[in-house]
Amino acid sequence: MSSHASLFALGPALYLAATGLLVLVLDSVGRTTRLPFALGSAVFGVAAVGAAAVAAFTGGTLLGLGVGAHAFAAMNAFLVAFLVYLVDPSGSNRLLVASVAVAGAVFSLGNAAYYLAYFGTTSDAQAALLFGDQLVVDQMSLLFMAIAASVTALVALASYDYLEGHAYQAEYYALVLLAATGMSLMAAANSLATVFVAMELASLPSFALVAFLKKNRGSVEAGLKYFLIGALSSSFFAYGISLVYATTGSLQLEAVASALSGGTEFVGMLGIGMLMLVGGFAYKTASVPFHFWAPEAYEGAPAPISAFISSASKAAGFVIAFRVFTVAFTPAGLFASLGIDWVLVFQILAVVTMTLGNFAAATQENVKRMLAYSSIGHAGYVLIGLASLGGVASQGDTVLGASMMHLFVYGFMNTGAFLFIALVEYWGVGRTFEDYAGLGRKAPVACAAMTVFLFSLAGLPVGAGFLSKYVLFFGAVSAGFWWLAAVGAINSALSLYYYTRVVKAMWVEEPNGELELQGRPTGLYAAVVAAAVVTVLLLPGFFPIAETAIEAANAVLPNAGDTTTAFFG
Amino acid sequence: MTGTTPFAFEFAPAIAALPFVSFLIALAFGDRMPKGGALGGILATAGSLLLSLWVFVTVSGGSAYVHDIHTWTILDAGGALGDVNLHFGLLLDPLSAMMLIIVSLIALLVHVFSLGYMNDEGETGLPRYYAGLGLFTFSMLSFVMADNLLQAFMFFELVGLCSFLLIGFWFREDAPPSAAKKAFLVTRFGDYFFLIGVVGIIATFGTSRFAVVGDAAAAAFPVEAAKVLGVTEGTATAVIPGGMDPQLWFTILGLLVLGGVVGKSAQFPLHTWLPDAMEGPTPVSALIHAATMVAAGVYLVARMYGFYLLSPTALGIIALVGGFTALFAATMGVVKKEIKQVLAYSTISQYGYMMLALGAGGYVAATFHLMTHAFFKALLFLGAGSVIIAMHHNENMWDMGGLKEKMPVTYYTFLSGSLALAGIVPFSGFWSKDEVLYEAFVHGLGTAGTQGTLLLVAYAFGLLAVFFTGFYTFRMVFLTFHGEPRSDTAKDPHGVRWNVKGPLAVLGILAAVVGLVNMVPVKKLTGANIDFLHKWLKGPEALKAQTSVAHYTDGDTSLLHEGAHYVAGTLAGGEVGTVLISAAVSLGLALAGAGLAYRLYNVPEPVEHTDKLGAAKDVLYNNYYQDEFQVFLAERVTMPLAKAADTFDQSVIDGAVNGVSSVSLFSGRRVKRVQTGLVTNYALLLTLGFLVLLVAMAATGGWF
Amino acid sequence: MAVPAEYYLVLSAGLFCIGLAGILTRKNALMFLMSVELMLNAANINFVAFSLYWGNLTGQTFALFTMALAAAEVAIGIGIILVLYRNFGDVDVTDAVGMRW
Amino acid sequence: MTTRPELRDTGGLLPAVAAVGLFVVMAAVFLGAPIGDAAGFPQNAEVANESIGDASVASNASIQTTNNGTFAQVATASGNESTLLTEDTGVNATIVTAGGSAYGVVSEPVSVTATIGYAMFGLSSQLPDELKSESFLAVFEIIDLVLVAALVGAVTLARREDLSTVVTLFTSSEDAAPSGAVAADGGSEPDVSEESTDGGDA
Repeated sequence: MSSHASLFALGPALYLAATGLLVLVLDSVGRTTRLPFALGSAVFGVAAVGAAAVAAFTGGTLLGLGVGAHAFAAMNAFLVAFLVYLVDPSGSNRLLVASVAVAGAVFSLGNAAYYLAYFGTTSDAQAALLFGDQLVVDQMSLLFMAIAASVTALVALASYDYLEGHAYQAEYYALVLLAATGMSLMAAANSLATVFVAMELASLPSFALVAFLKKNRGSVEAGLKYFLIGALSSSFFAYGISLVYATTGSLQLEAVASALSGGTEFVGMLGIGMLMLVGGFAYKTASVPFHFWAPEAYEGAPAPISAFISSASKAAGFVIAFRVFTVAFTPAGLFASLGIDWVLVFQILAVVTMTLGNFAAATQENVKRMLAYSSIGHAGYVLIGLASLGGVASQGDTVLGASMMHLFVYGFMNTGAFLFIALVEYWGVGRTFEDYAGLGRKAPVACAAMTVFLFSLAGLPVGAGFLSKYVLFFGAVSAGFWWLAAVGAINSALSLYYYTRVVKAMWVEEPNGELELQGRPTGLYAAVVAAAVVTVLLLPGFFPIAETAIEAANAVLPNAGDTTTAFFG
Repeated sequence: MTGTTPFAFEFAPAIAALPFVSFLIALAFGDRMPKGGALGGILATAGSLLLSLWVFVTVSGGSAYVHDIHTWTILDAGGALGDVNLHFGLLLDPLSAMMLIIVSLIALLVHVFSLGYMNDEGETGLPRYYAGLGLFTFSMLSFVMADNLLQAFMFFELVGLCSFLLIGFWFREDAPPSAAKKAFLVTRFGDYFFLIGVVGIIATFGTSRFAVVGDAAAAAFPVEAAKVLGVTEGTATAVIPGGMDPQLWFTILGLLVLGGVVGKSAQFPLHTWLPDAMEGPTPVSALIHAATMVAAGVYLVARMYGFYLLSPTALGIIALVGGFTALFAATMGVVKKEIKQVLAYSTISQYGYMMLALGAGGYVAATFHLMTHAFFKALLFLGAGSVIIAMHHNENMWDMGGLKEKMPVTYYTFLSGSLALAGIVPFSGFWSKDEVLYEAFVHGLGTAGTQGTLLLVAYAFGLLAVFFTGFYTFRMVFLTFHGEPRSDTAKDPHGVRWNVKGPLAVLGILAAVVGLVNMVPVKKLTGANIDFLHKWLKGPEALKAQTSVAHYTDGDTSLLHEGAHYVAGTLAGGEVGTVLISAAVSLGLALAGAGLAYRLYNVPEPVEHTDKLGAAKDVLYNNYYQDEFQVFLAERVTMPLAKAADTFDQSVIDGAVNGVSSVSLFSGRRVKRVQTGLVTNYALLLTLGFLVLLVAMAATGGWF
Repeated sequence: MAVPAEYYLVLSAGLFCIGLAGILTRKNALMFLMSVELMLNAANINFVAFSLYWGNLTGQTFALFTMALAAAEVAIGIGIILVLYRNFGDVDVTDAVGMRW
Repeated sequence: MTTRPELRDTGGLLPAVAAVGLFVVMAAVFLGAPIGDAAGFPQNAEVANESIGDASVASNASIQTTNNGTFAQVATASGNESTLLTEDTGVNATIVTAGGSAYGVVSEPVSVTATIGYAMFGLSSQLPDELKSESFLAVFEIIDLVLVAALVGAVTLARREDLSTVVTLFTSSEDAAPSGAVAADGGSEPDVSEESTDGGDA
């Protein structure tokens, strides 16, 4: 990959997509009576692909490629529609489908790890630019692909038990995997066009997944709100892209940067456009003021899906924000002098987001909703990465890298926490702090894991959350934004209060009434314990992550000095 | 490191691992095993001893070994402080090889002795006991092998924890748990300083290694410090805070670490835990006092001696504290009634000597005394244990008497230990104590100014303590073994078995002869090269390049002069004369003390002559009211301060905190009301939020 | 004579804000969907207009994709509106207020 | 079915303020922007450009078409010199002079539609120099997946199940009282017995 950019570099995303489709196909070919239909539609789809390819390579003037392209997409969709139609809602092959999904995610993770190792060990490794520079695979892409894949693997593992007795299993996993594909592609997007469509690919399946419990009013309401705010935000985002295009005539990020390198006359247009882009990112990362969907969506969604969208989707939202603002709208100082001080915007958003998230979380009675608000608070912490870019330039890589580290760790600890909620929902324990009382005696392993997650989220040194938060605040201070770190630290202190409430309820308080836990869901347990083990192990094993993240940040930041930074004073 | 690693070093981790395994086994299966896990412990420590001997032999072949087991890099390359690497490593050089043998040998003997003291006496909770012993041995052995200060600190703490567990072994009684807590807290008080010192050293040098690995690939802090001060050549990277004078800063760091040493090695004023620690089982006392916990402090100073040598002030303080402690504790030992109490104060006093030696530039002397003391003090404690078994756990010497005939093995071995402790030629204690005093004396004479005076004062303390040592030692011997039995149990003592006599015999012989390894006075007089320990600790030339051992062993050449500015002086008779005078004075004082004891107590019906001391006796008997003073400090000074702070905390701080949290929760309740549940409102708020941002940006950025 | 580009911009801004107003005031979920379509198409106007302005086809091509995305979004939207109807007996977005604060 | 346009929220003025306010801000910015004339799309794209000599020969040159292709023919004293411009026939070819030389130039009309097709499939080699576009093949493939996902999601959501299958484990909306409290995670309000299947409906 050092010199030849190949499609294989996208492996992590391709594995996810292929697995998603495979899950659908597997689910239908299992039924012999419908096999001919499935095969027929597969042949039909392949023929459509072939026709489109022929059209593409023969110059295409005869066929009119605009039409051909649509035909191609439509045929493919038609194929899947057939498959979907053939699927029996009762979904018999649960284990197969779930295993394939987990395996696909693990393959994707392995692939990402392989390329990350390649980047880490090859001194002259170059980023792979694909599809006419529309996609880029570099360390930052791979790091976030790894986050998406690991969260997906945990979620798919946990869903096996959670979905017991549900219809549409194959569709569920296919949607999860396609959304994960979208997140991986977001990590690789190098053009506003790919950013937008990849974001939609991540969003649309998520809408359906949040509303997956079709006969549960909470789930449906959550899906509706998520969808409506999502559609509104993506309109803002699309309009923002159109304004950036209006200003620069390009969508590709480097091209945008070079068009803006000498400043622009269309400051206002660009400003509105960039602010709308910020809106789109804020929606995806659940940051103020586009966060309103988050508490409801996280609360109402099936708990594994809450884990999925609060960890992986949030990380994906951040990676495009990082990419767009460090590659296209850079250096920050130029834009500040133009009158579009986006660093200031992120500073405001960071402070407001973390404060609102933590303050609202502190007063919740429902544990899942508390986690939802805390997730908003964490988005605020991560925003510090962008909010500190205007300061000491040589410190930019530390603080941006710290944001990535935090997202990486967050991918495990937050996923784990929501999966614990999934476990509790599986047992049918209630949702409030009181309902959790005495849980520690009934399920010590799971509760110990949950304790690790919560304390790590709060930033106590039982998990890697301590180190990532520490590096983040340290980076903010050394970049010259001590007040951002101070606000973050105050909020962390507040967060300890509400996280501790859960721990206290689980271990200290007496259960009110009988507490009987039915069953030992292996998949859920495995996922929760795995997430806890990784969270703890990342504490001693933090250095490779930190190194990768800082190198990744260095690669996208033009001004970062050669000096990698001491982040332990 | 050059060449291949000697085979023995590959097994070195097992020296510590074996007792750890025995700890695990005793913990898990102890109650199902014969002897409550003792056999596992005996086997493990015997294994450790064999491996230690192997390492010893290998080291004497001219190799040393610094090995990283695990490295954890914290600072990125190019960081402001350079690399900070935290290690887990091994350092096997003459000093640690010697100490390994001492620790594992005494641990083995203590395990064997425990069969007689614990098993035969039908104690319960034996698995817990042997697990504690195993963990204790493991911690100490790991501490000895640590190649850096942080690792040493960790095991130092673990040693403290083990002492807590073992001193409080009989936790159902009143005194032991309280003694255990006291030992834990008092030593922990010192360890706070130690911890700060460790952090300071890492922050300053970026490493806390004791020894250089290979070709200076990884720096060692004593070496770096010497470079910073220009004592040795080379460029060093060290971060001195606030442009402070490096010498001053290194002194501060050294004194901070010394805090831990003073606590663990029971030096004034943190010695008060040690006499109370006698509440633990007697074999544990032997282990704590001879080879593990108390020795750890002195060992630590010796381990990083190259660093202390750079700071005359720190050395002076060490010497003075040591000398004072030696005298101070010896005077208290004079009036005690319980046999173990006497031994406890003698321990404090003897460690004072070691500190005195270290402070006076006598690295070898201190190490030598550490070694001889380990043997004779273990012997004395085990002997006392034997007596206590015989006396049905009555420790009061005034109830004993005449045990000489009833238990000859105990008597003669105990006598050997006592002669060593009192410093009577040719028993081991004489040689080492004499060298300690000699070092203090000559450096006091030769060194000019305050430094020299300080050393002479410390020497005077030490010399005076020799007299008291001789007195209390033989007072103990005479009261216990001579004269007529003064109680019924003393007339018909309980017998002891081989498992008690065996260790006593081994140690009795060692206490008598081990001093012969380093007969410096004889060397000085006759010119015979019999200072084996000197040669051993100095190590071969090849080894100096590998480790920083050179810094310690070249004591009488470069560093002692350049760093500590110590110069050896002599009396009128030249070196030989000085040696003779020094030895004669200390031996004379010891004999005088012993003689006085003989006169007063080697009579059929001894009486408490100490009563004649009047008020002074009360002072001594009450340990100079040290405990009372500390309690006074705690109750009258610390408590009111704490209460005031508490009031402040409750009202002002808590008020503020509670206020903040109330405000947080209140505003949290407000904030969350924004989330109305109505999606149309969300869209509206979203748009308004966006609009506000937009207008603000447009207004400040001039977009129109 | 070509229409000046700023007219297109104002037109698209108008369309965007009309869509936005629809979202803010309508309670019917289907109306909500249509309003979102308006907003997306406002973006398309910009794309197409500035494609001509810059003399490259990037904008035009991307506008096609935006339409495809809008279709996909509507498909999901309709699905969610269907389950909304089955659960709440209405397609009024203001009915679903079970979770708040 | 609600069709009325009014908002349940009584503060009816704010949405208008928001929407109109946004429009005002945007319009103000847009109208103030110094946007010049559009570059526009080119009518023709140059496909061949051959030098045929000094500018002086231009007056003697002409375009000739034979079965073998299109030529620029220069009549000189020694006869006609022909330069092959393109092997196609029936193209739009002219003689132009520039910088002291004469050229035979062949151009053909640019098809915007066809170019969109090239752009969609990332066939950048086919794109005329005059009308560039970024490659959209990646976007195309992603949209493909988006459509798949949208279909799967929409069908999953929209499909009605037979109530006798396993989905009876769900809390059925037909059974639930319309005003009943919402159990967000499938959990229940303690007093509503029908909704007592809890978390994950397992």
